[in-house]
Amino acid sequence: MKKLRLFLIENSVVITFIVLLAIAIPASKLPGQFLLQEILTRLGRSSFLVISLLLPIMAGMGLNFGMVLGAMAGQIGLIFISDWGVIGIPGLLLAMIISLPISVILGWLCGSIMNKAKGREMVTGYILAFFMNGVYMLFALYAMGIIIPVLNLELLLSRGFGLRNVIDLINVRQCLETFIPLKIAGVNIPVLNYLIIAAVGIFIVWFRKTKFGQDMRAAGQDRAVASAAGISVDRTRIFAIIISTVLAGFGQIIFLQNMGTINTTNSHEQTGLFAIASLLIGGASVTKASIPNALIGVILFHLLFLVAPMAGKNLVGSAMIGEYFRQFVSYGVIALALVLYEWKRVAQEDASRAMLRGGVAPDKGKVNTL
Amino acid sequence: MSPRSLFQRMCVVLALIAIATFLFYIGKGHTLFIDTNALTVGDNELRSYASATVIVNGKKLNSSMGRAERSMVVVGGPKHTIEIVDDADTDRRVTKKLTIPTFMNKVIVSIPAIIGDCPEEYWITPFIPPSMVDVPVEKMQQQNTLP
Amino acid sequence: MDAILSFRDIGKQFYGNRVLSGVSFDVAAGQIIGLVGENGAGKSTLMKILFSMPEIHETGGYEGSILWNGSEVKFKTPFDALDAGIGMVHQEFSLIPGFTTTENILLNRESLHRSVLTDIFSTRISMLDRENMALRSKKAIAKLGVTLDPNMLIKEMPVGHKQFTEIARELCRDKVKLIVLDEPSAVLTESEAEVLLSSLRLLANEGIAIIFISHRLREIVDLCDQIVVLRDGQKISELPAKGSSVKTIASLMVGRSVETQGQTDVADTYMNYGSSEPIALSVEQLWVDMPGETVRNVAFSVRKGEIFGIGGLAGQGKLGIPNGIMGLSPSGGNVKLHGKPMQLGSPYAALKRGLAFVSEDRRGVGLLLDEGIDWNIAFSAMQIQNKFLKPLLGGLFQWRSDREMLNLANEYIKLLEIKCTGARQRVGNLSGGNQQKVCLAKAFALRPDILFVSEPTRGIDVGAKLVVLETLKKYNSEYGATIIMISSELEELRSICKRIAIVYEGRIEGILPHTAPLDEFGVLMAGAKSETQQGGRSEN
Amino acid sequence: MEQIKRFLSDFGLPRIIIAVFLLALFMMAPAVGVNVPDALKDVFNRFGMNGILVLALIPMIQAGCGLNFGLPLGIIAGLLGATISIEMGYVGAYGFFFAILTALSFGSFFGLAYGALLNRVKGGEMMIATYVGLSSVMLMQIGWLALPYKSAVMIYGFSGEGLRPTISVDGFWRNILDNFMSIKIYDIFDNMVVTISDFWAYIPGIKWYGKIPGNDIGKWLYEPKLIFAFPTGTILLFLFVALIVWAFFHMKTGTAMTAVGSNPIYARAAGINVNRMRTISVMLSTMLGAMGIIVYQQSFGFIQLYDGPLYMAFPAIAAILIGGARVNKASLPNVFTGVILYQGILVMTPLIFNAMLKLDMSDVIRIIVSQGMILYALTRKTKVLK
Repeated sequence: MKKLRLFLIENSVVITFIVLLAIAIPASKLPGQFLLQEILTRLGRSSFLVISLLLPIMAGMGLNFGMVLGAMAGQIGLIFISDWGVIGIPGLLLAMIISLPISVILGWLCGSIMNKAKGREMVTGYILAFFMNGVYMLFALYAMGIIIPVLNLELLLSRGFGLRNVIDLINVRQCLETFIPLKIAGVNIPVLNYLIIAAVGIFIVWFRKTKFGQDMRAAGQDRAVASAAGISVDRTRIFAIIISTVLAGFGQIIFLQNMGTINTTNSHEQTGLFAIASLLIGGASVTKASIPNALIGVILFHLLFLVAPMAGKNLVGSAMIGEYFRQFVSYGVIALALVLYEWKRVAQEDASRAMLRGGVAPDKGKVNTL
Repeated sequence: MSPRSLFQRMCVVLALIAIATFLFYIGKGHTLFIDTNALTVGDNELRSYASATVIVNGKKLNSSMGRAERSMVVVGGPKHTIEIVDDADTDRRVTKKLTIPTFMNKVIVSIPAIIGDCPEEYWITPFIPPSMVDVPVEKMQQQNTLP
Repeated sequence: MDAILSFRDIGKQFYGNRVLSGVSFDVAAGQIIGLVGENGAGKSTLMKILFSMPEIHETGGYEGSILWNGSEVKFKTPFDALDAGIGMVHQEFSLIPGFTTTENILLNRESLHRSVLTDIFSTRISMLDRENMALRSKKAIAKLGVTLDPNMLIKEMPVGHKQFTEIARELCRDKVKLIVLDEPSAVLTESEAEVLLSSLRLLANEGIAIIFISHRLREIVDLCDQIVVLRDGQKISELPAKGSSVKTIASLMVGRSVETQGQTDVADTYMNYGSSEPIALSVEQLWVDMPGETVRNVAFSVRKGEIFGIGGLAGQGKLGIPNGIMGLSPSGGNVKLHGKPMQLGSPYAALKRGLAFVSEDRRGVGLLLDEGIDWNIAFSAMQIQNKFLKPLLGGLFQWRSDREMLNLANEYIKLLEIKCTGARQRVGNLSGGNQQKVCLAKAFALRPDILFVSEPTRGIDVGAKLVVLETLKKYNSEYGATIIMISSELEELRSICKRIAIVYEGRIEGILPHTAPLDEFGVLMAGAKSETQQGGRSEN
Repeated sequence: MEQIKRFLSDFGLPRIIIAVFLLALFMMAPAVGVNVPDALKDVFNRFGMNGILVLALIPMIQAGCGLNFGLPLGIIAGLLGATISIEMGYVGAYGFFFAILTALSFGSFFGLAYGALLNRVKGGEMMIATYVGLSSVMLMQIGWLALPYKSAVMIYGFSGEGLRPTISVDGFWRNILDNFMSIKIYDIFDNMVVTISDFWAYIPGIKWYGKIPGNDIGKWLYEPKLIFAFPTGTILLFLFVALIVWAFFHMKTGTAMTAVGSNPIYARAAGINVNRMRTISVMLSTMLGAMGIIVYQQSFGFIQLYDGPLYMAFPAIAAILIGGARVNKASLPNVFTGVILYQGILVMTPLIFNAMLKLDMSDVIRIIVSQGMILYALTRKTKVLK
């Protein structure tokens, strides 16, 4: 009984969303096959991004709002291969290789800045994402075509520099999904995407078992103790962010090749929000997250995403209410997770102070005659 | 950093660059314009079949091509096979290997040249687009609204 | 026996303040040295020198030399000392709560599987060799002669096991020859401490030298081979533990000489000081939950106009008393002010009843470092007693009178000789002594009946010390205020208070007149009295 | 002397760069053909418009709750006040002040709840505030659709349900403050004519200020050209609110609040109820935010609903930081200099860049300057008094 209660409490977020979906899915009256197809596709395109958030959480740096930097790097990779006209899977791989050094540099920058703002990594990452967005726009709207030569003039605005608002990724569109065609009961299954996600999952599991992973866990739990033991905490934290940024870059490439187009100036903006909301809906917290959290989160979040407008229409007569509800959930779940985390932290501080009591209060000064 | 690991790291970086170059080479996309217009080589005028089915890398083009037609296909990498079948007599078929220079983006592939057994330099020619028409006005307008 | 570690004439001063001079002693392999002394006697500074902590370099190094295995060493960082084979177990646990015993024992010294990736990236990319780690940690635990579950998480462990994990971590180093233990038994129950002591004996038998720092003199006498007593930065005595009594060591710690200072009055008159005066504050069954300064059961009463002293070693709970009564730490018990019960747990209630407190934590609790002197002095009086406020619109608004605050500040600057550029200077820019004066002025501005002063002279220079003590005396005599002074410095208490209570392990061990001989204070401070009177204590 | 030194060190490099940059822009302006009076008019206008929103940040900073990234919550209260006022059909000054009063009462409720929440998450206020602000905007999107508003000027025409994303306040209280006693300079037949609002123009004796002698204002066929306008009313209200904030911090409660922000432990030891002070500061901040957005709307001319308030906190925060505030200390001069510098940059950069390079880089520059400033403030080491 007690175990059951503990289980319910620990998985309260997931359970809430399952209940919510149990109401919303029938109400939306969307066909099951459509939902299944959509979820399988979205699982294939979004999971990688969500998984990229795991390492910074392990290193005690919270939700990496700076992952947007990686998304920008991924987009830059895609822009270059579109420019050069490299197609298919080689094109995607090349985009990843191009994004790699950019991600490393941005990740290093992000990690160093977060080290300067210990204790408020999240808000710093959040602002940093906005700031880098400005720099990215400088790159996309002004540098492209002036400083950086662009071969394919179709990418440019008619003024001769700056990228168009929308870039068509026709050359690489859905090339992962169609690489290993598999259709079961009329539902396409993106096999290669799943293989890639499995690979990154194995990478994360392996990484946790390395010395680096051990150092990250140590630094995440107690910076002071870890550094007293000779672990270079700052470097470890930067490294966690670099890996997260690189993975986010790859994730964005996988995501966009499925979508088929880049909105040059704002494709990356919602990336962080959706990835973080997904992870939290999957039952993760600011201090603890796992691969199952990520996958369950993607499924639940996107189901809600899909059915909310129709459910809203059928339940309250307005599709917009469903849409707005969905948007509210994205932000609300992050707010909730942050509140719970801070709440717990404050409670823990009190509890650890109480531990120093040495059992005073209960026996009110009775002598310990042991 | 020991010289050994420095060397190894350099190798990793070089390998990455090599892989990137290789990916570029095998992934570089080309737009092929399959062209059945008659072609004059020296004194001969070469002509395509009245109706031909063109198969590029094992994939059939959507419709059969008559004379003086042009259709488009996008391929990646430098090496491709092209197969041309005469619809009137399916035993009349030609299969050739094409090699496209990496930096040639748009290529005209001349079917008559391939059927006519000309030297390879006539098979493919770079596509030079007609001079630019004025850009429509609505494309001039740019809007970037961001928070 | 050859000495593996020798201190030779070690001296150290911080900013001209001498804290150690001419300390020499040897530690031989397999020997257990007990290092005792009051707070500030120089024990921790000595250990910091041994481990070459950054603060030692930053303050100009030390004098004398340290010999390790017969040759002089100067470690650059604490890690060098660790590599040389010296281990340290700190008072606070230095463990990762979410890690297992094994992971903590081998923190940053894990066994690794090497691979190609290791060369390319760094050794940190190697996988952990869990089997080998388990083996190594088991070996280290075995040396201690205790049973620890290698896979238990630290946060789920009893305190004693955490302490053993810490020691095992030091033992796990390949060539550890010497372990320094700083107050290892302070957090342990007596049975746990018993196990710890026998483990340490086991280690010593294996040839590992131990420096054992403790306030529990009974343990020192039981465990150690040799005892080194430090006082005021000097080695007072080095004696074999066998045959020494707790009482001798205690009196060595606080100073043997009984200075009468020309005051030969009979102790009784002080104990009955002002018996005609009413009791101003009476405290019974007080418990206070202050981290590191727990008060368990304290009772005392102070008469009106008295200066009452509370002393004792650090961590025994003397600081908890004022913090509890003033409502800064959770507390309970019966506290009566002028015979009427007082509400505990609310600073507002305490201040409103005419109590005031000069905190030992000047920068943390006592001051607004970012504000001026005037704000710091006047703030409490304004908020509690509505001083320096002008009612506006018939009392609807309470307007702050900056001019009155300035006048007050200037008055105290003159009175207490606060050195500053003006009454609006940021308090954060003042020196420690002047900050302390501001703290006193803040309390005086409240015109309290009863004033708690906690560690008023800690970390300030001699001149300021005198002014502070004189001002306290003057405030006492001019306004007839009751002052309760808490201090680690016995001499200071004896110079100003009539009666002095000594706190040990959260209880008042005894109350003595200021003329009582020093060794009596020493016995109380070391808790030696209660150890000889176990029976009497448990009836409490 | 020490104050000057302290001011200089607090002023910091980024602010000096921004100030010099702005100065350079102004000096370049005539040379590249930018209309300086027009630009100045814009700067003053935006100064009045944004002033109270920036002022709203002071109480929470002073009480140690950090930068109020949750300002959108206050803005929602303001939007409720504005829409309710229009729904009731109140126009003119009455409508405007009704909107403000309604907004203030909503603001105090929201602030109370928001303050109670922030008291439970001490130390992590900023991130929580951000997401409380964002999610309240998102939740309110449903509200704007579902609340039973009826006024025809506000709801969607065809469906008759839900408010429009932008609602014009024309005919209600548009520019009501801007025009109050506003100083305008007209060019009338190449003569500079200074008017102090139409209000003054009708008072006999100073009538000639507003009119060409011998001509009647109503019968002009000639449209006089407005060269410059100074929004006196808006700026007066801003200064008045600033005065109230200044006065508040000179009272007993305000003093206690400052102490809480400076060192909460000191404040507690002095008998202050720290949580109560923090709650009051959050309420004040939210209420000022609610009032600020209404003043903003009367200048701007529109009420922006739905996700309009989403990122409204950033310009205000950037402005106060540019003005020299720290994460835990802010003053009125910080607000004044900050708003002038920040809005000056926003006005001048697009003008100059357009004139010189035919490029509109204002978006990019705005993002880099404002977010860069916030980032700088967050990474600066702040003394942690604990």
